[in-house]
Amino acid sequence: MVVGDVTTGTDVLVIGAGPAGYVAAIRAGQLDLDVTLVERDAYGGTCLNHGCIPSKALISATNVAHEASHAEEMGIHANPAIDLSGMMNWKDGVVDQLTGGVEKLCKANQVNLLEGTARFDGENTVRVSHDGEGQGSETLEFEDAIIATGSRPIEIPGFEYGDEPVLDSRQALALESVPESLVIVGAGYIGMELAGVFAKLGTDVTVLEMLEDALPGYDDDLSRPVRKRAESLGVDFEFGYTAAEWHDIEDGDGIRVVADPVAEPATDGGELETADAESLELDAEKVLVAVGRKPVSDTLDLEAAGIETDERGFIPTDDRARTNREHVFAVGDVAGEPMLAHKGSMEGQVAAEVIAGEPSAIDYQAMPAAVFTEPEIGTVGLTEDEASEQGFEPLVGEFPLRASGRALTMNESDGFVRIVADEEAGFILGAQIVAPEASELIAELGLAIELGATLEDIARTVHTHPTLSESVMEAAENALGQAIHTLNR
Amino acid sequence: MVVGDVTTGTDVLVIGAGPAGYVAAIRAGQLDLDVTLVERDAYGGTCLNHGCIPSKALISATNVAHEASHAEEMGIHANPAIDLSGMMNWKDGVVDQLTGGVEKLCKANQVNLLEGTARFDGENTVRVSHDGEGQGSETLEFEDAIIATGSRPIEIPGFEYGDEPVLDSRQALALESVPESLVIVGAGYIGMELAGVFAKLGTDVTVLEMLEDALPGYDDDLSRPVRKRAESLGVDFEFGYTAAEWHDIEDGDGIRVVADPVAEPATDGGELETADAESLELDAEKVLVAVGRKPVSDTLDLEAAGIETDERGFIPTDDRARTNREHVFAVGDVAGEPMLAHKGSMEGQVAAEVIAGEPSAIDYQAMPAAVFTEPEIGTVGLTEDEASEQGFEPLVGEFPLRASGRALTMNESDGFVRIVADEEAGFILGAQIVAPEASELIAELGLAIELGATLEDIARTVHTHPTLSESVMEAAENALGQAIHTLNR
Amino acid sequence: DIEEIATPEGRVFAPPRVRRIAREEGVDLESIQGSGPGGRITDGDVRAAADERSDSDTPDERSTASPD
Ligand SMILES: Cc1cc2nc3c(=O)[nH]c(=O)nc-3n(C[C@H](O)[C@H](O)[C@H](O)COP(=O)(O)OP(=O)(O)OC[C@H]3O[C@@H](n4cnc5c(N)ncnc54)[C@H](O)[C@@H]3O)c2cc1C
Ligand SMILES: Cc1cc2nc3c(=O)[nH]c(=O)nc-3n(C[C@H](O)[C@H](O)[C@H](O)COP(=O)(O)OP(=O)(O)OC[C@H]3O[C@@H](n4cnc5c(N)ncnc54)[C@H](O)[C@@H]3O)c2cc1C
Repeated sequence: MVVGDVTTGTDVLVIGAGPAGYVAAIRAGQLDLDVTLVERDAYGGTCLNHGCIPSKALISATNVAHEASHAEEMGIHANPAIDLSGMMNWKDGVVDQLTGGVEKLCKANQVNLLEGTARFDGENTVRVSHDGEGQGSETLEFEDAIIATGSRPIEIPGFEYGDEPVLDSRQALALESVPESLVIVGAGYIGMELAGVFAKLGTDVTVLEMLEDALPGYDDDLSRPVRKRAESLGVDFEFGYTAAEWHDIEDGDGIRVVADPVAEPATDGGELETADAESLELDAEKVLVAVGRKPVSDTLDLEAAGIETDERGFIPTDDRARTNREHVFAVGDVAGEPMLAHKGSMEGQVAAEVIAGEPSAIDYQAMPAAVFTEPEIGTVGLTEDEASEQGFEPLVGEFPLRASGRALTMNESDGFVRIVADEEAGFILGAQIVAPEASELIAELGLAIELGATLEDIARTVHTHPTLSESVMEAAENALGQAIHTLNR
Repeated sequence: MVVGDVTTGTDVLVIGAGPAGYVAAIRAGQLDLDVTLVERDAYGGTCLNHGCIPSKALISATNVAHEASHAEEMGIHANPAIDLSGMMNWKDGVVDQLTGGVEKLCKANQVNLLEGTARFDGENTVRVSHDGEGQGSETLEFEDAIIATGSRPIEIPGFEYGDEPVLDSRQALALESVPESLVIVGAGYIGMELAGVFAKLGTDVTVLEMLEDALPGYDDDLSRPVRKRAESLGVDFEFGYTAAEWHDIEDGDGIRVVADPVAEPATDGGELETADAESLELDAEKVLVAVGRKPVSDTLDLEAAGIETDERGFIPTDDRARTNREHVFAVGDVAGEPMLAHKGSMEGQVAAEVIAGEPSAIDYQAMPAAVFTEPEIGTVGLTEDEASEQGFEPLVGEFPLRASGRALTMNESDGFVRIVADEEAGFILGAQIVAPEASELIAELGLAIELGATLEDIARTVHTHPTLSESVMEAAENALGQAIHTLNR
Repeated sequence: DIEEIATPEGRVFAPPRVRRIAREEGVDLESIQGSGPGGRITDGDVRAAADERSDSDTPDERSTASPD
């Protein structure tokens, strides 16, 4: 041990104060465990500071302006001016309020907070180094540790994030002026959410995507309304291209992004054929790279504690959130897909409870997910195809939003609710929603799946009129062949 | 029988094509019954033509304009102009699309449509008279009848609806110009929804209410955020007054509404004391009376079929929606409280199914209700007091919206989610929500109650981040003493 | 085709509280035939399975437990 070093101890050490880590720490505190939460940057992690919250704040704000300026049909004529620095200040205020709240909640639940970067130093110790000159470091002993170090954006060759015109999502969410034009690399949910924000701010947006559609993780009929809406906002899509390089435009402002066509297997099943399309050149003020995230596990000296990672850097865990070492847990993005805040929070709770000796487990039947585009997407559980693959006979019901009274009164009629059930007993297996408020509507179906509810259960539950949630009921009725407001298939 | 009269027959006769009647007719058609639907006015009834739908359309539209003009905090500066006739045209288009849809759905389900006014003429016959000169009438024989004639607004003495400046909600929803000033009599949900619409249109609104609070059917802490928001929109409230009379203002435009203080029992329990406050005089362009609705049962010659009504004119029914006559059913507003569209639709389904010989019954555990004010209110099942009265030991959990990340990103932090459960087993008994989208959020809790879910079931269901629906989960966790984002009581 | 379609392996239909009780009692939900709608497993099903198992596991205890 280094001379002058202080060693302190804690029963439970949590590394990282994102939605996985701070939730684990609070629950541990509630269960009367002696818990220390180490965070090197900001309480709330990626989600509150640079992810979920700032993105949703900007989405809401730009929606308010955009809706008003596109409501002539409803008799409203407006030409809103957006003051980006005002909008960013407001967003920063929202973030501060929530991260301040996290800090307070931790303290109120007797969580010891420690600022610094933790690295394993042995089976039961970490070294926590403090930023800034002369801040030094300390050694902390623990009985159990919960790793919640999250993820960072993936870089692509030639597009290093340090370079000024190349942005990651964090930087894009904190711009000081509206770029005139923006190339977004990646049409995943982060890329699509931000494409909407910037298009509504007035930026000329082009989205480059390697695969053949926007939101490639989702079925065609879910992503189509989102892509179409983005197109109607003026977003251009270039599918089947990868970003190869960028350079400053000679004799001009801005940059030129060069994109190469993706080599595809020949459709005749023959050998790989380099697509004969030519490279694209896209001029823009900035380029945002949003091609995915990878776990933060390489900076932890995991070997010192004997903790294993998989080939992608994720820390494998069992259904108690345990790593290969009995006394070390991993939760959140660092513990694997889906990299979603609520998945991390749930795992954090389980880890804390397991350490406290409770009979908790990661035993969810279905993990919801949402995309906060226009319209929103909400999904939970199995798609029809997945249900078939798992050996169910799927029974599917749908309800189109254009038949929903509530949707029409919102002047929003794109989208649908789809419910997938098992034919035999009618158990709800999954749901896919594209609709305004899909992120909220999916909650009822998540509960239905967890409870083992059937189509009949949903169909016979009275739903308030006029609401979008009636569409959930109608989709269940449609599966049963007795929908009122749509023809039954 | 009158000479020249035609007698036709139908197995099932449905009178009235509102959400109770048309749903009954469609379900009857789906069950292969020979069904005839008689409507004297417009398909969709009050709800689609003059109630739920037009009110929600105007609420959405005025919200779009109002939000944009009050978003300086979010960096948005707008001064929208509202063209009322454009807004009304759009709203009429929404109504037409939905009522046209109802007609199509009826036809697609083999429902015979008949325009006219029905009156009972015997145990198994009605006479249907057709409007317009020389249209005559016909007799229709039925085996089973479903009465779904709905309700009409209550008039108060001195404020007859025919008089030009005195409006009922139907007329208020179809105004051709924005009144400069409006007195609304009644602070129930219709009065409060329309107070918001007109305040956002720029009308100077005063609400007169006999009782001591807005939305007197709801607990104080539910109605308070709604009243406060209305006040911040400039709505004035006069509680404890009844509208006594109105007259034209001499030498001026508009009318003067005179309101008398309500006589109250003396607080010492002594005899009735006329409140010593003086009468109020309120000058306005128009006055909207929204003091409640009463059943349309007096124009049906119910005696001819031996059908009874109660003292308020409602037709009492059993849990199969049956009246005192075995072969006659009553559904919707005419069959009693709560006078809500979804309650009527559910009863309509049950009536049709019972006639078809199915084992259906009105057996809901809880009836949801929503108020589409700002913020919205959504309720289902029991309040804490009601649960106590019914002999439960209530366990209550709450989550304040100001602790919701999603609410803050919407710049909407007024309100809360409250869940009432039974202490012993944790079964969900009821929920009260004041929040944006409360009308949608209540759906999950309705399903929870119908399925006999517990607090633990909701708390352990993963909810998407960041959503308002997380507040439902947090309220359940709060009841269990383990909320993460709020202190546990 | 004649084969009965069984619920695919590993998937049980039981609410979270029932799954927790099963863990506490050490009962394997896949071994239980649910008595709820559609075969949904209820609290009672799990407790019954737990009782049955402890009954057969500890016959002596059972005889001493009924004093007569
Ligand atoms: C733009 C964007 C939008 C998103 N939107 C959504 C959304 O709407 N919904 C959703 O569910 N998810 C969303 N996500 C994903 C979500 O942010 C993550 O899933 C979530 O933050 C993961 O939580 P976590 O606690 O595992 O990690 P993180 O939130 O990444 O937190 C990890 C924390 O650990 C700290 N840390 C790392 N290493 C150390 C160390 N050695 N010592 C001390 N501290 C350390 C980091 O500083 C960080 O604060 C979004 C992400 C982005 C980028
Ligand atoms: C402004 C306003 C807003 C509202 N908002 C909501 C809301 O958001 N949510 C909600 O749940 N409820 C709302 N309501 C209440 C809702 O409109 C009623 O509960 C619902 O319409 C009742 O349906 P019903 O089918 O019983 O009757 P109605 O909708 O009233 O339909 C009855 C039909 O019967 C016809 N009829 C009557 N007598 C005869 C006869 N003798 N022969 C032939 N036809 C006849 C009428 O013309 C009418 O079309 C609102 C009401 C108003 C006024």
